[in-house]
Amino acid sequence: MSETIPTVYPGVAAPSGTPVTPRNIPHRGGPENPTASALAAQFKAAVKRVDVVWGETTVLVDATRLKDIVQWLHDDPGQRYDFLSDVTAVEYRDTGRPIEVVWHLRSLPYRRFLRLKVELEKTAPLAVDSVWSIYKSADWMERECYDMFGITFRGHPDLRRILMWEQYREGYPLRKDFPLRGRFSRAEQLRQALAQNPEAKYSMDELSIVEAFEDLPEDMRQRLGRGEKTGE
Amino acid sequence: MASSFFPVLLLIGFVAVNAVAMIGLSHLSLRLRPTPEKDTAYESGIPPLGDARERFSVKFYMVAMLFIVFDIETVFMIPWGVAFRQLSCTVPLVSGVCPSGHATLFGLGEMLVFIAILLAGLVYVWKKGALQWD
Amino acid sequence: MGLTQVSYSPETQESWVATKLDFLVNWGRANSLWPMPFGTACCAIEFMATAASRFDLARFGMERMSFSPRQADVLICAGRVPFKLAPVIRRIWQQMPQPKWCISMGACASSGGMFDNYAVVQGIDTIIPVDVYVPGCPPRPEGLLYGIRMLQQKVMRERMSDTSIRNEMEPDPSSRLYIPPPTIDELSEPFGNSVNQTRSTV
Amino acid sequence: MSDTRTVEVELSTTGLDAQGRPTRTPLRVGGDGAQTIEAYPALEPDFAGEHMLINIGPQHPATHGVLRLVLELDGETVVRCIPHIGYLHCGFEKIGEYRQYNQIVPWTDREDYLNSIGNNIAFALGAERLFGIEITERCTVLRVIAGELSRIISHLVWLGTTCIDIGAFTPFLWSFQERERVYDLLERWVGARLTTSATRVGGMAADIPDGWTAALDGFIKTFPKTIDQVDQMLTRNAIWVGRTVGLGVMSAEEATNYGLSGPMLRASGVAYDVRKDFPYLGYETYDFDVPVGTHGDVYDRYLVRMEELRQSVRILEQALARLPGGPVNIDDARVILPPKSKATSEMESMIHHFKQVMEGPRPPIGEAYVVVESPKGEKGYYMVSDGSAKPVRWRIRPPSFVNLSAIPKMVEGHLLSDVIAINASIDIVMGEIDR
Repeated sequence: MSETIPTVYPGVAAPSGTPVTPRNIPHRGGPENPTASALAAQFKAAVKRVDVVWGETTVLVDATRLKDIVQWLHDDPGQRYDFLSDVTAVEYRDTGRPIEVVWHLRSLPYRRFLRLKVELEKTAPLAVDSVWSIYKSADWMERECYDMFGITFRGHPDLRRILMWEQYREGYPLRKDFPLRGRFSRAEQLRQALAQNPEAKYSMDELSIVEAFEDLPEDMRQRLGRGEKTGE
Repeated sequence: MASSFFPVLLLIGFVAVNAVAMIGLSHLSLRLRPTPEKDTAYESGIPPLGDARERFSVKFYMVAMLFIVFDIETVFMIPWGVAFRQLSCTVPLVSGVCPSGHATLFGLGEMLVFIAILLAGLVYVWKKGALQWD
Repeated sequence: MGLTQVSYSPETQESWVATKLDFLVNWGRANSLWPMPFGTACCAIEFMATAASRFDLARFGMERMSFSPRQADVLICAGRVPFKLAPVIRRIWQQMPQPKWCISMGACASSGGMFDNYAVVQGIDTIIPVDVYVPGCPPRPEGLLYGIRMLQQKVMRERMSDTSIRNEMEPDPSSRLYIPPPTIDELSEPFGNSVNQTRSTV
Repeated sequence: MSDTRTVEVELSTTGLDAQGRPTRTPLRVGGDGAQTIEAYPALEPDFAGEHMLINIGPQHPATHGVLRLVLELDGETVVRCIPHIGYLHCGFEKIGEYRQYNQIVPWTDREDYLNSIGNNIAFALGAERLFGIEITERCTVLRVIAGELSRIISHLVWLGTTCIDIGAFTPFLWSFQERERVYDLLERWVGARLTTSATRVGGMAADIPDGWTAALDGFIKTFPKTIDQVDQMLTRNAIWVGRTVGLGVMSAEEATNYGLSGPMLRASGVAYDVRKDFPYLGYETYDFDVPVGTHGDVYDRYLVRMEELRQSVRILEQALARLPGGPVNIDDARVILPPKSKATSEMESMIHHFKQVMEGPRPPIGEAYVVVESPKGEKGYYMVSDGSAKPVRWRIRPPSFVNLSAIPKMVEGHLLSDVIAINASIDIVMGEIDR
C-alpha cells in the first residue's frame, strides 16, 4: 500500500484560479488532461489511445498493465489520483464490439478528472485486475460489476453477487443478450425467489460464526458440503 | 385496627380478579391458527440463525445483582419515610405533629447508618472493579 | 345458517345480539388499526408525510406504528417489492396474527408499476392477499387516507360468525405459491404501452 | 516457552468432528499413544460469552429502507458487521437502455426519491453535455433554485429520521412541516410533490407560475428560524452529544480512499465539494462557503449538514435576486418540443413536435459523465450513446452506495445502539443504493 497521504485539501496543488463552469465544449479534441501525456510518457506501450470526448479525457489502456497504471496514478506525487469515483462496464449493441470496463478517477488536489478504459474481448473469459488493494471504494463497485456483467476481478477479496441473490440462475442482467423481463416466466421467477432455502440468506462466514452447522437440516448440510455458495 | 385492613384486601382482590379475567377472557375468545412460519422467531423478515440462549459475559449478571442491592435500599426508605415523624419524636404525636421541644434527630440518624453500611458496600464493589465495564 | 355467501352483506339472518356484538368488535378494530409500514421506496416517504402533522394519520386511530408483525393489524406495503424482497414480505405477512389486512400502497406495489423488468414482483397480490389497492405514484396523502377509510368500512362490514375470512392461507407445497402459476403469469402480463417498450434499439 | 506440550492421552474419539473442528473431549491421561494438544485457553475460568448473530434486517425501523446488517455481537459490542444490500434492486440501469432520453427523467426521480428534482437536474446536465447544447440563462438559475430546494428537503428527511433513531421525535414533525411547505412550492411549479420529473433535455418541463417567487421568498425568510430551533435543541444537548461524538470516525485518508463523498467526506476534513471543485450551472458566481468538519464522527456530519442547510438558504437568496427573464427552453427544435402555440399553428413545428414525441432526440455518438453535488455526495450519470435515441449505457454513480460500503469499518467496535446512530448519519437511500 502507498504511504499515507496527508489530509487532502482540494485545489491545493491545482494551478491557481478558481475553476469555472465549462461552456460550449467541443465534441472531440478539447483541452486534454496533462495526465494523459504523463501516462503516455510513463507507460509507453500500455496506453493505446487517448481522446477527449465532450471535454473529458479518456485513456484506453492495456488490460494487463492496468493495475500498475492505477497504482502509479494513485502514488505519483505529480498525479495524486486519490478518489476513485466509479468502476463500471459498458456493452455495446453490436455484438462484435468488446466490452469496455471504465474507471472514473479524480485527483482532488489537482482538481483533475480522468477516465481509464480497458477493452475485454467477449470471446475470452471476462477478467481484469481488481484495484481493491489501491482504493477500498472499489470493493462494492466491482462486486456490482461482476453481478451485472459477469466480469471477474482478479484479486478481489470477496467476489459475490451484491444486488441479486446468490443463487440467481438467470445470468447477468445488464448484458445485452439478457431480455428485459428476464428469461423465465413470471411465475417461475417468483417461485425461485420464494423457494430459496433459509441458509441462502446467510454467507458462509456468518454460518461459521454461529457454528450453525448442527441445527441446519440434513439436506442443507449436503448442499453446503458440495460447495454450493450461500449468502446474498 | 382490623377494619383498616379491608381496603388492602379489596385492592388485592380486585387485582387478582382483573388479572384472571383478562387472561381468561382472551384465552376463551382467542382462536389459534398456528402456521410453521408464524411460530418461528421474528428477525426482521429473515429466518433466524443460531439460538439466542448464548452464554453472556459475566459483567451483565454482576450489574444486575448490584442494581437489585441498591434498589432494595430505596425500597426500605419508603416505610422509614412514612414513620419518620413518629421516629424522631420522643412523645406520641398530637394530631400528626410532634409537640415542640420533643423533636430529636433519631429518625435521620437511623437512616444515615443504614445508608453508610450500603455506601461501604458500594466502595468495596467499586474498588473491586465490578463496575469496570469494558 | 346461510353463511356461505360473502360475509359482508349485512342482511344475513343473524340475531340482533350477534350483529350488535359484531358492530362493537368491528368498531373497536376499525378505529384502532395498528399499521405495519412495510416501507421500501418512494411511497414510504409519502407514508411518512401522511403520518406527520399535516395529513395526520392519528385522526383515524392509526398513529401507533408497529414495526413488529406480532402487534400489527394492517400491513401497508409502501413501495416496490423486488424478487429478493418477496420471501421477506411473505414471511412477515405469515407472522402477523389474525385478524390482519393488507393495503397495497402505490402502483408499484399493486401491479409492479413502471418497473416491468426482471427484478420486480408484478404486484404483491401474487404473494399475499391484498384488501385495498391505493393507486398513485406515489399516492397523495389524501389518496392513502381514502384507502384507509375504505379498509375501515370493509372492517365494519365483517361478520365474526363467518370464520372463512380469518383462515391462514397455506402455499401449495409443490410450488410454494398461493396462486396457481398460470394465474400469476396472466396477472403479470405487460399491458398498454409497456408492450412495445421492450426494444433496446429504435 | 511454546505453550504446546506433549501429554500421553487416550482419546475415546478421533478428536475432530465431521466438520473438522476439535471436539472438546475430556482429557484422561494414561494409555499408549502420545498426543500433542495445545494448552486449551479454557484452563483458567472463561468469562467471555459466545458471540451472537443478529439481523438488523430488511424490515427494520432504523435502517431507512430495506438495508440488512448482520451483526456478530460479543455482549453488546459489535465484533463484525456484514451488510447485505440488493433488497430494492429494481433494474434501473437495464430499463435506461430501453427508454428515450426524455423518458428516463421519471426514472431519475424514483431512484433517489429524497432528492428527486436534484437528480433530474443531474440527468439533464449529463444529457445536455451529451447533446452538446447550452441551456438558457433563466433555466440555469431555475435549476440552481431547484437543486438547493432539493438539498434542503433531503437534509430535512435525514434530520427527522436521525432524530427519531436517536430518540427525539419533535424535530421529525418540525422538519416534515417545513418539507410540506417546500412540497407546496414544487407542486405549484411542477405539479408533483415527490416525483417531480421537472427537467427535459434542453430546458424545464414548465416555467415557474407567477407569485411563485414571492412564495419562495416567504419560505426563505422563515425557514432559518426552524433550523435555529433544531440547532438550539440538539447541538448542545447532552444526550445528543453523548450519543454522537466519537462514533464511526473516518480519517481524511480513509474517507478519500473509501470513496466517501459529500457531507461524509467533508466531515472528515476533506473540503471536496463538486460545486466548488468541478462547478456546474454557474455555481462559481454564487457566494457560499463549504462547511468542513475535523473529526469525521457522527456529530461532525450533523454539524456539516446543518451548516449546509443555512448555506443553501444563502444561495437561494442570491439566485432569487438574479433570476433573469427570457425563455426557459432553448429553441433548438432538434432537441426540445416547440411551444404548443407554434406546434399547432406552423407546419414545421408540428413536424418537429411529432418527431420529438415519436422518436425522441438523438445525440451524436459519444459519452458524458457530469457530476453534481447531491445531498448525499457526488452524484453523476455516465451515459454512452451510439447515435440512437436510446442510450447504450445509463450508469448511475450512487453516492450512498459507496458511503455505505464503509459501514463495516465504521461500526466494528461500537455498541449495538451506536450502529443505529452511525447508519443514520450516512443518510442512505436504498433506492439509490440498489438501483
